[in-house]
Amino acid sequence: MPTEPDAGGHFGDFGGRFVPETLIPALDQLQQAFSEAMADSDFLAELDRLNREYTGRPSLLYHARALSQAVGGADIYLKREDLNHTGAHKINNTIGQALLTRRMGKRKLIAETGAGQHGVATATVAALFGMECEVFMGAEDVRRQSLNVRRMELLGTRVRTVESGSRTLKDAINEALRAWVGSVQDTHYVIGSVMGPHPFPLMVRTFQSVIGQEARTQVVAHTGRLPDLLVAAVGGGSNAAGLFHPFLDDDVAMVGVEAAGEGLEARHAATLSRGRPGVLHGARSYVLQDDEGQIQEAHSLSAGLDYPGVGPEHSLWKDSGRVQYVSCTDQQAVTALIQLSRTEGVLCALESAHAVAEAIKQARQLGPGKTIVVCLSGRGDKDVDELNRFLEAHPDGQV
Amino acid sequence: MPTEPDAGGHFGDFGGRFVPETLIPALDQLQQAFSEAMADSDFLAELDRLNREYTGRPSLLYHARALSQAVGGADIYLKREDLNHTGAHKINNTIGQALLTRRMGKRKLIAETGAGQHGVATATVAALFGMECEVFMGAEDVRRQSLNVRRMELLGTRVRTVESGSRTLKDAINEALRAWVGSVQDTHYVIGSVMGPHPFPLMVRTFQSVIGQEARTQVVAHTGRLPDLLVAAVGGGSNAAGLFHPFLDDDVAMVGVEAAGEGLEARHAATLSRGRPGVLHGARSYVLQDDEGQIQEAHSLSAGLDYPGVGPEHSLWKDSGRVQYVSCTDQQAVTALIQLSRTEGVLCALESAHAVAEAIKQARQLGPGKTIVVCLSGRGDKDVDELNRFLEAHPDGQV
Amino acid sequence: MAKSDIEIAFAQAKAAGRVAVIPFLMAGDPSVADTVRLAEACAAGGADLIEIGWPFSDPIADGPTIQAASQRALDQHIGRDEVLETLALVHQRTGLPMLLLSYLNPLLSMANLSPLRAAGVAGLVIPDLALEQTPAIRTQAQELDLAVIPFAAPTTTEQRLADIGRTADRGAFVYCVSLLGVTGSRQGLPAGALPLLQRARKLIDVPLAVGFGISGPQAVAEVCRDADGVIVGSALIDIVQRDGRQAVESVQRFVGELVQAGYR
Amino acid sequence: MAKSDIEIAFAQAKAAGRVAVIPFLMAGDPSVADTVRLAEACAAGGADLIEIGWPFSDPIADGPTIQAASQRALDQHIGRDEVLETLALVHQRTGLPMLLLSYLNPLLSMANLSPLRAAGVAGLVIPDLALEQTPAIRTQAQELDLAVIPFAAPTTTEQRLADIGRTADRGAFVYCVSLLGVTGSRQGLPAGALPLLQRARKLIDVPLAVGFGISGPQAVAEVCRDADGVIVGSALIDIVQRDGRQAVESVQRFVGELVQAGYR
Ligand SMILES: Cc1ncc(COP(=O)(O)O)c(C=O)c1O
Ligand SMILES: Cc1ncc(COP(=O)(O)O)c(C=O)c1O
Repeated sequence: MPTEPDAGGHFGDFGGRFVPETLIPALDQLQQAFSEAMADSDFLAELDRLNREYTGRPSLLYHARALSQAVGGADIYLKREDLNHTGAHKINNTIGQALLTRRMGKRKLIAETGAGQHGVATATVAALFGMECEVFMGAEDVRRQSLNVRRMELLGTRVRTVESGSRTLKDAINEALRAWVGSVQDTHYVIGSVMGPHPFPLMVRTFQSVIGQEARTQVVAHTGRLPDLLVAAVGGGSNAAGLFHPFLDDDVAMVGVEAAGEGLEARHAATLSRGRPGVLHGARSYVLQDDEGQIQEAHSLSAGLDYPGVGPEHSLWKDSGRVQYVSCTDQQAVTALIQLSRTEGVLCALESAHAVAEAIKQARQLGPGKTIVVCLSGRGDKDVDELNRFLEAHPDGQV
Repeated sequence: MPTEPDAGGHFGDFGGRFVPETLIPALDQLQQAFSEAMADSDFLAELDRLNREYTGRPSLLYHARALSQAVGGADIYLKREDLNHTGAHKINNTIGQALLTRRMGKRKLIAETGAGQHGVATATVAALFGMECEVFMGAEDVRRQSLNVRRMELLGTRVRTVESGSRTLKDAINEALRAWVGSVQDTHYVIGSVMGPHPFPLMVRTFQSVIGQEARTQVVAHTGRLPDLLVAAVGGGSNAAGLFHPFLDDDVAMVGVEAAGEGLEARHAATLSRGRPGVLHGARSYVLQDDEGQIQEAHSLSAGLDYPGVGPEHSLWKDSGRVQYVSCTDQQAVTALIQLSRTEGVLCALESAHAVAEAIKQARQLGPGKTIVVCLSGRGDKDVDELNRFLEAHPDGQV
Repeated sequence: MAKSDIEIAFAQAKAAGRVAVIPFLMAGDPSVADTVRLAEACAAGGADLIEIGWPFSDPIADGPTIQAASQRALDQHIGRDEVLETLALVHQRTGLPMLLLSYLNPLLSMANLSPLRAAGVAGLVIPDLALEQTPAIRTQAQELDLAVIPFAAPTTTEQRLADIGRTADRGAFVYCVSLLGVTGSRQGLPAGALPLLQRARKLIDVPLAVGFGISGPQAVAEVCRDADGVIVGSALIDIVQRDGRQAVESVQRFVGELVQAGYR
Repeated sequence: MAKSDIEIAFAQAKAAGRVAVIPFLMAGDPSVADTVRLAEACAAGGADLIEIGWPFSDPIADGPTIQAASQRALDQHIGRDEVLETLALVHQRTGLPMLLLSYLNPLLSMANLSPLRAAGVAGLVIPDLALEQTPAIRTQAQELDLAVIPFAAPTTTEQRLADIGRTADRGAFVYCVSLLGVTGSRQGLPAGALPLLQRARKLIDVPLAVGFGISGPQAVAEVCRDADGVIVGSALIDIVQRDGRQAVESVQRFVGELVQAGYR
């Protein structure tokens, strides 16, 4: 299995560029800026400086002793992306893209957002770099992540509520793409995950790989060896790709966790488990769709996983068997979130809770002496209202 | 001016122990446990380990270039306590006190909270250490900091809404003290600032001094010398004391910023500026009170500064002239919060915004070439609803 | 090689001294019968070709008007069968060379494209299929003699325009996007139209049709000397929405005006 | 040295073979006149001493009953002058040795304490003044012959009990807190009362009065062999709140029952 895409951005059969012609030149420009930047030691130094001095990297690798003990199995380590400035892994990517935007001489940013974390991360770098910024967000997500909406506004960003379709992430991306088509000459579209047309999947994964690179060094420092298993939640797939990629050539098992929502037989967002290849949002990848190629609405309590697509590299990893993809229901995620919160005092994002749930399961199966690294992709502050509503509607779910 | 209190916990004329007899033995026990712990290298190593591996210390010292430039004066450095796990400086103290609680063989924690940050920090260590926890919070603060209420609950803590008096921090402390009197044999009261009866002011300042110790090393690494000025917001005074104390013997100016609320002639919380010495919550210190010694209600938009008392050490520092105390209105704090947010992409707590406002003012006065270190005591997620309400009520305040 | 229906239609308009008029309708908005009736009105108005849209859940190149049309059709459960039925009927009733506008994914979901050819489709307009992408669909289309219509946009470089000219199906045309943006009626002729057409003319031999934002006769008149065809979608759908039961006549009249405006 | 009023009152009760009964009322709850009337009822019921509270904004040692009483008085604008007026009237009308319960801060806000002495106060009960703290107030009180009543609690160690015994004013008593907790009426005699009294007896020479949570005659009967006095506050205030206009009689009857129950 190749670990890098071809020149056209194909990861095996997946990826590519399926966008209106208007955008192709901007993608060419971006691709060129990106590959030049990656060969430019000044750019890399500046990226590294911002990661350290602004985001607060390296993020901790935390040995969750109490949780591991409560589970009674493998040692669970949490890669604490929740401690980053703005509270999630999303900023790793937006800093990189903001630097590229400046390099390309553009002054405006647009972005889509689901959970609002990518929107906040984009609004943040827009403020830091003195750029204008507009973020598209589905009306449903505006409702359930109102905290992040206000954060973006305080950062000086205009939040555009998207009322079309399922009024979630998918529709926000549609709207952002439409806006980009209309503004492409002075505007960069900061895509928030390893999705979209080439070079986005490669570029976002590259900026997010700092997660896996750090984790690799840290876990060896903690345990003297590589971990047995990596676990990460998969929405678009950026935190997972960032954690997994640096370990691809190693003898390390990897599990990506999709949102099973209300269950795989009901409403869910388990694209890799239940979708089939198709074209959505600029790339060929697994997609939740009906027999006739209409995109289906996804469902997850967690806004950041509520997406019927997935990054093309994950599709390759799935088909090649390199990564195993499983899913976790809303209820299981909430239970794991509360268990982590009560044992470790760490309130994680609902998205991340999907990974925690799977890690707990795997820790039991792997047993003592094994090591699991979980990407704790974000903090849970943004989710307390939504959790509240869920726990009120599912009183049995309270631990 | 002495930099340590006498054996009775007196900072000059201030401090001491003014509590019901029932609590005295618990304070003796605490004092002993604390002084033994401070001489125990295992304890100190464990504290340091948790600070690093759990909280994520050292917190960054961030050079706010864009803000400094926008202001056109001295260089402003932000001590980023907002990046700590749980999002404020409060956890520095609760980790220390939780370790002491375990050392004393107690299994339950109670705490008061205003902004909810200390409550969350206490709930967090309670979860981490496997202790029961109950947090008292004024009904007014429950309303304006509902996010933190839910966070505490998700961490397994019981939040007790206090309906008496001004229904803010002062009354939460009253109620926590009452609860402690009734449970003192198995329960530790985790006071959240440098206030209360001896040894709390000394102990909390000691645990918070990590802020100033780190800042000292960091600012020298950045600039090659000590800073010209330190600025911190003062509610109870713990983040300020933590920043200031390690610099007391140096030629470094210090400004503590109290909340002027709606203005010093209207409703405010400027205890040192407008209060006079008295006894409140177990110590002698400056207190906002009427001529007959009735405690007055404080007012600040920022729940964490909304307190008519202040730590006794600050009273000493004020009277001795070592630290200058000024105040900042709600409006000025909001303006500074938005300015910081829009220039640096950093959304700070309303409490911290008071310090930022003063730093901006001082930076202009000091001029280029000078260095200011501001304690960014917490992040602003908790405040967005309150800010929203304020900005709606004061549309002119929008920057 | 015999001339394609598309080529013939462009050639005839040219011979008549005017731009070819290509109305766009969304299949099944709000019913199959309505679309067929409206297509007949277009033909009666003098349209040269007709373009039918396949309703799609995520039409990223479309503005509010066509998004809404797509959504109305989906709400009426217009699926593949209904689209094919619409195409067949439109082709039968109008006899016009027919283009199918579809996003890629519904096409990828078909086992093969022959039902399209059978329904009378002459060319495929796929807004999210970029030049570089050559999925199996291009080969299939070629085998079925279905033209795949390439796009050119104001941002397209000379280099790419040349590539487009080189690869464009001989029997087809190039879809020139008049503006930076999505579909939807605009005031006046979008400023990007003429410069693009003039650049494209130098590098591309096949006919050039201009679309996106063409609002009515005025815009057609302004563009008719530089374009070989005009595609009018949102403006037409806006009229249908506005006039309800009277739409058939309005559409016929409107298309007639477009045709009149298109004489050079 | 002459015996103090307080000493005499305890001695007289002891001579009568019973515990001294010390009712507590909040000054100005809900008016000065009411407090005076209720104090007279206490005296008529046979109280040996009387304790009057200074309403305070932040009564950290008090439970809901006395908090509410304090708040009611503050809501009626009972300030220092009204407190002094209440004290003076209670003293005049009842002739009982009188204690003032006040948190420290209102006392610190007085230029000096002589108005208290002038109003007839014999002793000060300051719940937030710990043994170790010797602010100027202790000296002043001594000069004015005002006893400062020390507290002992169930958590107080033998060492501290000894210290308390050593430093207690000769003319005063020690206030023994019957439980871990704040003021407020409890069911039955709080479990901490007897063990504390028995420990304190060994180390302290002055009379021991027990307070906090003493609910009525039953509790008084249980504690009367170990204590020299009982302080009853919340239970009395609860009765006043319950009985409204009839409270004067109820209070007199209740205090009478306490006195009766206190015979050993
Ligand atoms: C905290 C967090 N984790 C995970 C995700 C999912 O995105 P991805 O799969 O790209 O990491 C999001 C998206 O918003 C998020 O906010
Ligand atoms: C973020 C933050 N800063 C400052 C304060 C004020 O407390 P202190 O003065 O003890 O630092 C609080 C109190 O809640 C707080 O949450």
